[in-house]
Amino acid sequence: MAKIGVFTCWCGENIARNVDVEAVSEAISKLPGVACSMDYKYMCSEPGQSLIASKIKELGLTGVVVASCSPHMHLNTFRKTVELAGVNPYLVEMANIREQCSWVHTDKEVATAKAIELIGMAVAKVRRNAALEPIKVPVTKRAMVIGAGVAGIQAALDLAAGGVEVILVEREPSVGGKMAGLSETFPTLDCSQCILTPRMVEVGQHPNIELLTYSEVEKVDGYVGNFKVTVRKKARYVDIAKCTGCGSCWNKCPKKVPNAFDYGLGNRTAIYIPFPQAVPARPVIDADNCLRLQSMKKGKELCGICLKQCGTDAINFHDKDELVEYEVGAVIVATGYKLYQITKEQENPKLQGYGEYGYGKYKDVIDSLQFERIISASGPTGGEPKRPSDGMTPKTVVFIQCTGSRDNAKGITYCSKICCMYTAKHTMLFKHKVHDGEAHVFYMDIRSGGKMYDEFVRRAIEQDDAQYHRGRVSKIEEVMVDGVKKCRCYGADTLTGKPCVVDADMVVLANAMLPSSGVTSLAQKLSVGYDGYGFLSESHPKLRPVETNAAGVFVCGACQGPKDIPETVAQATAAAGKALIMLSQPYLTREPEIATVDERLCAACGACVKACPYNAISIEEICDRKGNLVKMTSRVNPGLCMGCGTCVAVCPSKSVDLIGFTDDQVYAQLESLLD
Amino acid sequence: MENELRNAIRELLEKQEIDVAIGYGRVGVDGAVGAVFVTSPDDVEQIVWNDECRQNLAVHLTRPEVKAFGKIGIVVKPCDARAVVVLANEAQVDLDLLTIIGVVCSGIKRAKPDGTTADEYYAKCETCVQHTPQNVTLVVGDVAEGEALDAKNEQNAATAGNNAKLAKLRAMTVEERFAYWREQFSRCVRCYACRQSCPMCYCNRCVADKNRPTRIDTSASLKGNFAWNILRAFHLAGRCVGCGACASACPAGIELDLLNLTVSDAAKEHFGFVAGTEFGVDPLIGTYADDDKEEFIR
Amino acid sequence: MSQIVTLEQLKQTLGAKLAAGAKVVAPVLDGEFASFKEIADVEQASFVPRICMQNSIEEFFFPKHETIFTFVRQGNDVVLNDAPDFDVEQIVVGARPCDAAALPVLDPLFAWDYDDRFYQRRRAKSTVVSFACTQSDAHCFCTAVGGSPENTHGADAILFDLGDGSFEVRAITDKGKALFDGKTTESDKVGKACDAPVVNFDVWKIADWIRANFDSPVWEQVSLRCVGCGTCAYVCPTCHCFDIVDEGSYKKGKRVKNWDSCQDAMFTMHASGHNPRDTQGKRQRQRLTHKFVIYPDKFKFYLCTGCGSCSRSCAQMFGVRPCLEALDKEVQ
Amino acid sequence: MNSEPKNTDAFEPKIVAFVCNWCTYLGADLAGTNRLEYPANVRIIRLPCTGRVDFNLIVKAFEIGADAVLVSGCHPGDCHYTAGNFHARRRWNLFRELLDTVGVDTNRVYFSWISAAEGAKFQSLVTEIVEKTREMGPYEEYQSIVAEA
Amino acid sequence: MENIYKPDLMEVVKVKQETGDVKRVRIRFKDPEKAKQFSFNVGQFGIFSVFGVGESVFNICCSNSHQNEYFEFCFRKVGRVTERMWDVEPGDTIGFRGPFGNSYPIKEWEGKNLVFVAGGIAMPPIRCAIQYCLENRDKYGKITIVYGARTYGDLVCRTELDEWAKYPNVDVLKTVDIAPAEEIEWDGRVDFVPTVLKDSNVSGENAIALVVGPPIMIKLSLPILSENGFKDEDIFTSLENRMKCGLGKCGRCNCGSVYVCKEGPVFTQADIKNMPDDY
Repeated sequence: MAKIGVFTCWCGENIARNVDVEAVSEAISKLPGVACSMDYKYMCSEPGQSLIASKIKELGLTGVVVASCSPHMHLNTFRKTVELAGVNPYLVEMANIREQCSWVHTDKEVATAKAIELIGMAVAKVRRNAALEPIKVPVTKRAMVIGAGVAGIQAALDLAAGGVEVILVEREPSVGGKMAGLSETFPTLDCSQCILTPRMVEVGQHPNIELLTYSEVEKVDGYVGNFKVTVRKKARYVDIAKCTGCGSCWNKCPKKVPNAFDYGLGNRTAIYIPFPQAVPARPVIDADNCLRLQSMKKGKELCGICLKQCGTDAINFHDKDELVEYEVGAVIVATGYKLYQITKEQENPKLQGYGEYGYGKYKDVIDSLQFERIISASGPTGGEPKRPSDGMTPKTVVFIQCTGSRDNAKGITYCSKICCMYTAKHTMLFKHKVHDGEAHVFYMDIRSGGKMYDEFVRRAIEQDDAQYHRGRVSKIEEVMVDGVKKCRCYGADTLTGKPCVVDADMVVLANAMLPSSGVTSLAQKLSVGYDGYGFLSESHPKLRPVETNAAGVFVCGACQGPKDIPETVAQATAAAGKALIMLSQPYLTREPEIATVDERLCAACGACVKACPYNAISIEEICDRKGNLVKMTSRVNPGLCMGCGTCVAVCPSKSVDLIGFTDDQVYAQLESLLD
Repeated sequence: MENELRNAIRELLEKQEIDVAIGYGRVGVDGAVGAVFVTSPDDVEQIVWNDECRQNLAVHLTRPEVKAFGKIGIVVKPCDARAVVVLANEAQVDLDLLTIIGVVCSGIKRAKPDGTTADEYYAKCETCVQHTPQNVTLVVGDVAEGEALDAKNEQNAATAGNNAKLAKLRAMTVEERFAYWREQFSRCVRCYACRQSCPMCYCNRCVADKNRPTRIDTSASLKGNFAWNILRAFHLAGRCVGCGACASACPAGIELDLLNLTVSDAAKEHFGFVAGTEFGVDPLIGTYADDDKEEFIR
Repeated sequence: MSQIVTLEQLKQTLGAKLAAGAKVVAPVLDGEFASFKEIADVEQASFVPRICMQNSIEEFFFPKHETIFTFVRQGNDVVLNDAPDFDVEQIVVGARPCDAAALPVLDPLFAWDYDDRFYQRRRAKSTVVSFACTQSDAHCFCTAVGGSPENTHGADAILFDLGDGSFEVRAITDKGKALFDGKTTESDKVGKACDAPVVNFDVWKIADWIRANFDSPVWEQVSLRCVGCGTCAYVCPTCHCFDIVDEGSYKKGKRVKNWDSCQDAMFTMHASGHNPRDTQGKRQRQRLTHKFVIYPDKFKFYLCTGCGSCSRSCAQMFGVRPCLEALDKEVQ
Repeated sequence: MNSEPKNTDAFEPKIVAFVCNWCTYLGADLAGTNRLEYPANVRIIRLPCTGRVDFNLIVKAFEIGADAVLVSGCHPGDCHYTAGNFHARRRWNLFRELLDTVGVDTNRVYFSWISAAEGAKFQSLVTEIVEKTREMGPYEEYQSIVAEA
Repeated sequence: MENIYKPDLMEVVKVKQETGDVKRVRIRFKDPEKAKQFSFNVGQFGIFSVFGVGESVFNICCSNSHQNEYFEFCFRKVGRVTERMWDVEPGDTIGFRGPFGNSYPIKEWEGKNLVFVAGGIAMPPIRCAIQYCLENRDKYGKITIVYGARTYGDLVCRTELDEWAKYPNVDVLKTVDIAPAEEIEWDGRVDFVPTVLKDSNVSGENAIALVVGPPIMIKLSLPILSENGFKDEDIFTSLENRMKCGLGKCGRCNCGSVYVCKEGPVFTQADIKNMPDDY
């Protein structure tokens, strides 16, 4: 029955020391179906592989078992060996008699007996193996990048430069992301917008890039190489083809609301561009605040000033959301981050907030991104450091690091990675503008690993005289001192062991970084994993840092974990590179060890559809030649299935099986253990 | 109430809202109650309702012979109604073609081995706290009476009927339990009557009939019988509604309802899951929660 | 003059057989369920004539599963070992007349051109002692197929319950005589069975109707409530369809003969997926045809003794008698 | 059947382990790489994911004479396939109850999360399982139903 | 007493893959005594088994001229047993029970013209008769073989067809439903079997027809044969009911009162008309 060749490796002394390889080989040769049983010093070596190949040719072997190390080590090696000798690569099984036998059992008799059983199991399994061909999936040579912050911009430009069409989706009215709102960047203190703006313009103009701002991903169908992504283009009420971006509308708009781009520190109008360098430099009407749109709901037509102002007839109050489907081969997720809002009410029940800092209650307690705007030349104060409550130039500013980060008790467990650096930057920027000011920093540790980073922090301390206190602030109170409102920070300096109370004019909190809102629902649409905080999971932390477990979906930037701009850009380029590699293939090959449904017997109950982590299974109709419905069935999409086998276990009628790990194969392995 | 039921069915047939009504009638030896399939309003007098209406008629809904009728009206007891919900949730019945006629049930008397009616309710009825059918198209009978029975049973549900048997079983040592089921399963003849009378056993081919590989030995030996009965119990995890059709069909008198109850109980205890209470619910197996119990995992 | 055996004497007789290494099968009561079981001690048995039994005596002649042979694979070779022969004496006591009557019905089948030694060895080694019926119920219809409450067909001896702790023994065969030889006393009491159950259909006519109405829609109609559970076949004293399967591993295992039921959809399923009997109507038709047409054509017996076990145990209140009655309406 | 009481000193338990390819299998490999010795009684069946392990495999393991069964995979959140182990965990909850009900000793069925980094955990768990099973003795109860014709 | 369910041990002598999923296996008795005593008639079937997997029923597909040396059967890989049977290699041991059933009344056909009509995997049940008749060529009149399959790759005994055509007075009409790829040299028809049969114009005069194949092929072929003058008694077929024991005991193969395993598998069209449609 079948002709199986078994090749047992000595691995030098690694296996042979504790396993009597010759005895094993002899015992295995007696198993039914074993046509030859050989042993050799190093099976993975060139002569070892030649031995296998020659036996295949000599005996016409129908299956091969290599008893040596872990399949994680050499399964691919031996698959190639047999393939070159004319046997299907999936007709090889390995028996792991090194890692799981000779290295862990020192009693030679026991280890030898175990090795024989392990090989017997592999022989039993390989007898049930089927010849398989890799699955070929066609590829759509177009990519989608979700999020147009610095990561998305970088990835899109790299892909476009590689000749791939890119759909760049951004939910805000402009590209640019968080970086567009930053003042200067560490450790060089060069202007953030000066670096970014040219890239933003390039994205807007690149012939290979289709820019979809004010748009969100609604639905994702399909699979690697063949995604169908439906994008919701939100109603902008401004026809950006007609609009020239002249500004007469937003200059005349009577309705003023806080500008989210300035984190509420400045105002904008209801029809607005978020910031002057926006790309596209076309306004959008904020429907919630527009007097006209609000009145239309009540059947009236108030205001309409912008309509009158517009010389190109670009305003359309009857604009509606539009759903557009795009076919893309790869998706890069670059949705970035948000700051942890530390007020007491938290969405995540594990987080308790930091009510004791009075954030949201005391106007002069702000977060780091707000400080960026205050200190930015294009910010609401024109770059003049003024505190929000009364516009006074703060003389004493307290910076509190690790607000929320590294707090197992009630905050977030991880380090947000960039706060040490930007706080040092903040102290410098502050001192550069307020020469007689005092910058106090409360910190837990200073983490400044990186090129020129530690030097940068030392500069803040040594040259710009920032006062670093190693300790936490337990509470902030608003007090009046000599008629001036102060934020009294009750801190401690653990180095001196003394309490340290500072009356600050302003407090800047280095709030922890969280993935931006909505990322988990996006991740679910894409079948990408995420951690307890919503950071997307890469496929392997070291070896596959930008891939995800959803084939064809890549991640970069802060949506994957806290990181600074250089790292973000590097990762974005990496993601684009990986996507380019994928899209450069004429078709994708995928492992054929996937689930398969016996469609004749499937009752289409849908349990597998619910269980599949990859949405790879769908309910389909089976029709006869005339098109009449015969029955319903589940069907596995070979382009999506990753071969986990969860569907096999949940199938009530065992109508699904996992090729390569079928019940038949597992049963054969088990039965081989019967004495 | 029987008349109320007949009238309801007559009306449905007359208005052609249904092509067939599956109900209970005196069809067996000596007028024993079994399923009748009434297609004409003139025949509704065949339909009866009493405490001998044992069968779970939902078992017929997935049979091709029955589906061929078209629009079906089915008489269901409250426990059977839950079976219809599970079938709908598993896409086995088309609710558009189904009129679910729920009857308020005050308990069903079990059959003696010779097929006659015992003067005793089924054990499942003693713990039943749902005498009024839920998720049905229409309800026949006195809902208030049903609710009164619910309230009455709620008081002793924990210590009566199958729950009492279950408690007894749990009080045994693990060896005693093994011996208990060993004796029970030794009687199994592998006729698969349990499967055939179960509404949830609609698989196109049962695992027991699949032979690549043979997952369950076909012989009525202890090995095969053990595998069959426990794999079937697991097959019903999160699906069994506790109607007891399997136990009443078993010619060997194996306490299959008790076996299934242990799994349903676990589903309820660990996951708060009760099968067939709601349309549109995802299956218990095939979904998960982040905080599923795991203290037994090393 | 009749021969009488008291309950005690009966127990002693069987006890002696047990002590001599014989297998004794007798009705055993477990709660309200009575079934035929092999007993280790006469006290386990219940010597009361009953018509409602959970099983028939058939399984002691044709077990529900039986090993045909075992095999061991040795390299490319295979070694087969015959299952051991049944070689102990077996006494089946307390059979219903309709149980015992099934044996002569089955005999010609298991001897048809090929002798099934498994059945025949057990048959040769067994003595069947039946109880004349003391009651009948609405399921009984032995009279329709040539039986009666005191039918001795297939029995080696029949016992009539005298209601006073003793039985009148009527030995039918030498085996029966031998069993009770010297164990009985003479008496003038004569046992009497209950009245024969009344049936108002004619199986002969129905069989003719079946012969002529293979394609009748009536089959689907009458069997609509049947869910194909097959209980009828498993409790039937005459149903004998079986399956042959291999069990065990690739290296060693056995081939077994298992009871099967024509009510199972898989029964006639071809490997190609084609199934000539794809509905319950067709499967019920086969069952009835086999019992009342095919078998009599071949072996001159109805494959039914009218015991009523099928309808008694049917959860859907179906079975042979209800089916015959429904067909009788078509005959009329 | 062997009616003589077995010599428990000589009893070597047969343990079947169904492990996932990405965590526990690699954990077992790591135990090897680190030369962490443990008893040789475990026979590992490598599957892609614990999500693949259905109840019938556990039953089959006992049928072929396993004295104990281990099912082990990635820690929650670490599943190579995102959620296979969560699905597995839900089923295990129910397996256990059912096995307990029918009198299969749940001390003979182990579930664990062992990551690719936890070679030592694999070593200690296997050692513990073998020792405990050795104490409990061969699973004669289940074998008796398998042996019965 | 003999154990009628126990098979004889057979050694696999030769395995030939006929199509993508059909193999032909030649076997011989391991016990030389049994080989000497063995005989069968063309048209009979056997029950073949892979130990540990199970039994399957196949026709003996060769003539009985070498019955004491070897015989052959053909199978298609469709189920548990056949999937494992697929793996057998020369030297392996399999089980055999038989021969069972009736056979073609091939002696009675002497002197007559013969028409063999087969479709797909149904070639093997006819092959035995063809082989027999060709081996005894002078005893039979004109032989017409109409054989078709869905595709070129599904033709069983493809090379043999050409060998048969070389015999005197033998017409081999082969056809496929789907035209073969261009690189395949195909000298047969692209049509359905009944059409080819109709075009062949075979006469029922002093002739016997043997028709085996899928139900639809048989259904369409029968009226053509009738039109051409074949009487029902002269049209033979071989039924393939599901069987287990082959001994008339297991109760599976009944077709009305006919036990196909004992009274079949060979029936004339006249027999079949008297049997209920239960196959």
